[in-house]
Amino acid sequence: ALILCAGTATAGDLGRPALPQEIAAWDLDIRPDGMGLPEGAGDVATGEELFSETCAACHGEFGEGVDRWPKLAGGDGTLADDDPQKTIGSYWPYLSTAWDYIHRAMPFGNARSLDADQTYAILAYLLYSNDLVDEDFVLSRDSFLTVAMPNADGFFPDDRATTELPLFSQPPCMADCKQEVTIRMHATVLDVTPDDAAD
Amino acid sequence: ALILCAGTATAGDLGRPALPQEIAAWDLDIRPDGMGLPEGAGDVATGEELFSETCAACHGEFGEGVDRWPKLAGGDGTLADDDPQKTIGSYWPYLSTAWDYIHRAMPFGNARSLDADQTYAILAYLLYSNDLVDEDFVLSRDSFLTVAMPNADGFFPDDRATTELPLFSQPPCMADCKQEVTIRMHATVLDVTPDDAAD
Amino acid sequence: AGSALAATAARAAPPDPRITEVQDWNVSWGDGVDATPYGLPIHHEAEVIRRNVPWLTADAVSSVNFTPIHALEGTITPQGCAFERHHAGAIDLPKADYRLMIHGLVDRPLVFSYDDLERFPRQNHVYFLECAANSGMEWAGAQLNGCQFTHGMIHNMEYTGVPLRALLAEAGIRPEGKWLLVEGADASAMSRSLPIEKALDDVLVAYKANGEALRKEHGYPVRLVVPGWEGNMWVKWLRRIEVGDAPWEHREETSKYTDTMADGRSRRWTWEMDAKSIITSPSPQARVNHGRGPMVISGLAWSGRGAIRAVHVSLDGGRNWQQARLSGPSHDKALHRFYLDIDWDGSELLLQSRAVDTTGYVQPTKDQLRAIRGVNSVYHMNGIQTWLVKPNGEVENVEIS
Amino acid sequence: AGSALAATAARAAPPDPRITEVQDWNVSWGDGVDATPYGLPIHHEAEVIRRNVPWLTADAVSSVNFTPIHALEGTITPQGCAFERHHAGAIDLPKADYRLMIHGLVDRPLVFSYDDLERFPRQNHVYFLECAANSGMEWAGAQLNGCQFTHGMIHNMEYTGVPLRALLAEAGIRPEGKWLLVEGADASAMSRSLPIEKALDDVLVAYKANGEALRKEHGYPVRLVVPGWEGNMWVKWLRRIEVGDAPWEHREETSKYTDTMADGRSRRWTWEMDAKSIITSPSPQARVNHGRGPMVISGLAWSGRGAIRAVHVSLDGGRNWQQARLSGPSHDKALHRFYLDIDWDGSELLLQSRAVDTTGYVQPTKDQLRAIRGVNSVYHMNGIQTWLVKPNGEVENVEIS
Ligand code: HEC
Ligand code: HEC
Ligand SMILES: [Ca+2]
Ligand SMILES: [Ca+2]
Ligand SMILES: [Ca+2]
Ligand SMILES: [Ca+2]
Ligand SMILES: [Ca+2]
Ligand SMILES: [Ca+2]
Ligand SMILES: [Co+2]
Ligand SMILES: [Co+2]
Repeated sequence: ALILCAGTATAGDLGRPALPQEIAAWDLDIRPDGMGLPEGAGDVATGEELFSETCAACHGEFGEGVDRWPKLAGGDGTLADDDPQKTIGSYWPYLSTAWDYIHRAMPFGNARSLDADQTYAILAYLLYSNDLVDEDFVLSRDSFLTVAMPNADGFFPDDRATTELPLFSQPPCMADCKQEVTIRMHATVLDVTPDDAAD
Repeated sequence: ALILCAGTATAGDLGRPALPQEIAAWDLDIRPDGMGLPEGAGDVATGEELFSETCAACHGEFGEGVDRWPKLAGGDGTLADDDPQKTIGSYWPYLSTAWDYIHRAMPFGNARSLDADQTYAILAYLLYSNDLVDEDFVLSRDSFLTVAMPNADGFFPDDRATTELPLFSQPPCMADCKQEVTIRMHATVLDVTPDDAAD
Repeated sequence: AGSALAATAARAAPPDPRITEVQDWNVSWGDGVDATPYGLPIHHEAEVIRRNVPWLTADAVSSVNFTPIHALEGTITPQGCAFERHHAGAIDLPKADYRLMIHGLVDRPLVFSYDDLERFPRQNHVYFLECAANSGMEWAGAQLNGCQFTHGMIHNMEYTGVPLRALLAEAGIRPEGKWLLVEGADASAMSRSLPIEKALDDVLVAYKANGEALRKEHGYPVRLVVPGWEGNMWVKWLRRIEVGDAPWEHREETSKYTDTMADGRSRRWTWEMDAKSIITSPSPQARVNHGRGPMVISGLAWSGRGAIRAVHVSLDGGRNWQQARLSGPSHDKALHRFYLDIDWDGSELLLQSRAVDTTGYVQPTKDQLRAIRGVNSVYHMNGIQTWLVKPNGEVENVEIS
Repeated sequence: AGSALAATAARAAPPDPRITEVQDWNVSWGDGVDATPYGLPIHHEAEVIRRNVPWLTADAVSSVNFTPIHALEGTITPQGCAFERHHAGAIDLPKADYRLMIHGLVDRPLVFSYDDLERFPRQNHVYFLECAANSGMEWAGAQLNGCQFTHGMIHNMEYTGVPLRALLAEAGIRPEGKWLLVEGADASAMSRSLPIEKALDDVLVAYKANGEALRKEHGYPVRLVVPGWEGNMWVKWLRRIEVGDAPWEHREETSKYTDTMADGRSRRWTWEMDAKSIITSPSPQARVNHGRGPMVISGLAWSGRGAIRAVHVSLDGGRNWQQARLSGPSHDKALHRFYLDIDWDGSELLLQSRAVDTTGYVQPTKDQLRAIRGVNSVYHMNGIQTWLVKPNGEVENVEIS
């Protein structure tokens, strides 16, 4: 390839061909259309056992979360609430996202230790604990696209260009812009700032 | 005082008046016209003794320098040589500079420890060791301006504007600018770079 | 008479011993040039550091700390105190072990070593990096009391790197290639989908920041720089770029970094950081220690869509606004410094700043944003911030009507 | 056939274990956000430090160290590796003990505290600081083997400070006031005479560099910034400004920082730093580790009289020149970064760079300077530097005809 830059041409040929084994080693990501999903399968019961062993310490036996570690289940119907509970069941639009993330990033501190069957099983259990499948469900590459995610239609592309930019691109008011101003909240009252030894 | 800056005026009145004692404590500098020189006097013999005690360890008994510590005497007539010896005697255009620097900055590591008489005496000795005065010379505020510095006329103000800038502001040659190029010196031959443990 | 009086007063005051007494440093030596081959700030500045908020997260390896913007000036952020956000900690990845793979819908899948990257034509640009969650706590109103905590997930550095388009040109993008997956080498398996238009525009594969190698915590040896776009996309320890025909919808672009509206539906792909500004001094951590008289109001402004055209400052909670003075470098998608120099009468102030960028966008109030987005967006809070300056010089984060 | 061959070759090579084997950093945690409240470079970069040349001076407290410009990129110099020059060591002067006195031919002699300075309207500017002795060894021909040593007495930072004219306006300069004496607080009693025109033009009384407090070694808490002029005038730990009607002719402007010509007469008041440039990579400390093919030639250019308009690079010792590409911020009296991207055929190169500034000044050869000034000037050596790049990638400081 030829790279052109101001005044000078540099012949390319930098880098070396990526080998198929190398691509295979790193190309682990999964897409919503199933691209990347390996062969394999796992059922809820197997998943429950695995989850209990390797995930529950942080995420709770049913994915309900422990302390500040993330909740993975529940929260159905809370998205319009004041404190929405966003979980795989209540929020995630694609099942592929969960398979991908669990397989590449979890368990936290020992990432990339789950094989494909284990990942299918754990995810089957998480679907079960989110009330999305029955206890005899088996997740596999084939059953993958049959799972309906409740919030699949809950996302829309960034619309700021039409909903906000016109509104926020008006000539700004410079003088006498409002009548009166009252303070309705003080951060000091909350006192959550780590500003002394006790915090 | 009123400070004006883009769009906003800030009333001044920052800082506080400097008190006369404060100005006196810090205003120690000396100028060629004698401005700043305090009362006092010192002779060569007294200066020799003081110099031997407090200066000679670094600068040598006669100001000839020790190792890489600066030379303060000698070098007369060497300024046009390949390795000019620049000392108070050979190079410095003003005696005030020496009084000022010695009084404010020397001895190195114990600056501001010399009183006016001591400074006069040490400087009398340095003039003597530079063959500029006799051994019975007494330096004082009155005799100060009588000392002729050999290189007083050796300086001229920056003349690059006329001697260099026109020459170096010609359209530069871009192609075939010289016939041949030969290397006449290699830094590696000198080997003075601190680039290995032995340096 | 007035000036005679002043002179009398001056004579009456005791001379300052810091002036009249010779100090050690006037006499003896300080540190030699061999003392600090690589220097740190002087011990007197020990408070100007990154700080984290322990209760925010379960563990410090997946957490954030904040730039001490209340104590900084100008526009450049020194690396040592530039905020960190990791999802599995800052890893130690030697240059010799570094590999960058480009594959997918390309003519030639390639692997680059670190040294390979240094052979491509490079560019230098100053850009801000803002975490999309910066100021996120403020959706619920005045929370953390200090701009380091409310607005400190930002830094601004001069990056050196290779335009991503040059690397992609080596591999040859196939016509179907419309999206990239960019992935980091750390255990968080950080990955984001990047539209090809941005990748071919101004994205850099960077290896230096402020002249020196990227710091470990900022992605040494190589990170992505995605100008004007949310910080999460600036993948650190960049190891892989896959070209595809559709977005990947990974965890950091679905579960996280999506903005949930009042009706429970969520915006995704909210990449650009809207124009924003913050008064860094006075601020809760930088109280006013002098009384009435000259006061410098200093702040930062930025936009993910261009440069800053103007900043307005209000002393009265947004009733009236004055044009601030911009000073220092003004680069697209970089921090700008603004000042308003006032003569403080010692009365209570409700300080606000409002940025206007080169597209004409005017930074909105928090309530304007809430009217559109509700209060559970978490991300992309760029509303106008209010500081209450009290007559005694204390400053507080407040929310006003 | 060619591409089939390449594919075969690729298949034949063993896969890289750094890719096919899972690495620790893919699995487990790196440092948390509480690990480095103020960070330092990663240990792999331990060689990118200031270095001094012990044999140059009698003692490290009156000496110099050098910026590792061979390993830096872009234009900003991080404080931690920005060169130091002290005459009595870097002192520890707390802000609380800091005083700045203005007196002499003024209406109101004044003393400012550090806090007072922060109440004046402030400005931000990026400027280079070059020691007048930078490259001074090269008057005698190729000496030190590395641009850190030949050209490393330079750094480039974004300064925040008060225009000196604002402080002088507070004191009120009397009509006879034509010169300032500026003095530091350290034991070297550093002092220089500054003409009033420059003082009222662009000189800053600065307290921040690259956003944070000045480092101890760069004059904490306050130094003078004298844009474009020799570094010695940028008095550190600034404590006193006296207004006078004539220059002081102190040690640093007579015994030192005067330029002795071949005839033994000496130029004084050589304040402006002439336009100059240096190729930082390849250079003796940054050899070429790759063979033939794409090579990035990277360098710095600057002028004390304005911005850099162009840089030319020669591969053949000055016979032919090519226009280099400038990339990154371009500010008056600040460092500029230039590049020439070449396809190296593996043969010997004699690399040179030549800066042209906005006044039209063209950086001269060393011999052009020697023809006018002789070889004993010590200071202000801004001649074109030559690096010999050998076919094996070694680079050497050479002097050519
Ligand atoms: C030591 C604690 C720990 C263990 C064990 C653990 N996780 Fe996690 N998990 C986390 C943390 C912390 C995060 C958030 C990481 C981040 O955001 O950087 C997380 C995030 C997740 C998420 C994404 C949550 C969201 O809302 O975005 C999923 C899904 C998940 N973990 C599944 C699992 C599974 C399955 C296992 C076991 C195979 C597991 N985790 C084991 C700590 C843990
Ligand atoms: C411990 C070593 C030491 C001692 C003792 C010492 N000096 Fe120095 N002197 C130095 C050094 C080092 C310098 C150069 C300082 C610099 O350039 O930063 C110097 C510089 C000078 C200079 C300027 C030389 C020039 O060419 O610019 C004079 C004059 C001088 N000293 C006089 C004195 C006198 C008089 C005394 C005693 C009262 C004294 N020195 C004691 C080390 C010493
Ligand atoms: Ca893939
Ligand atoms: Ca359930
Ligand atoms: Ca608190
Ligand atoms: Ca004086
Ligand atoms: Ca003699
Ligand atoms: Ca050597
Ligand atoms: Co977003
Ligand atoms: Co000079």
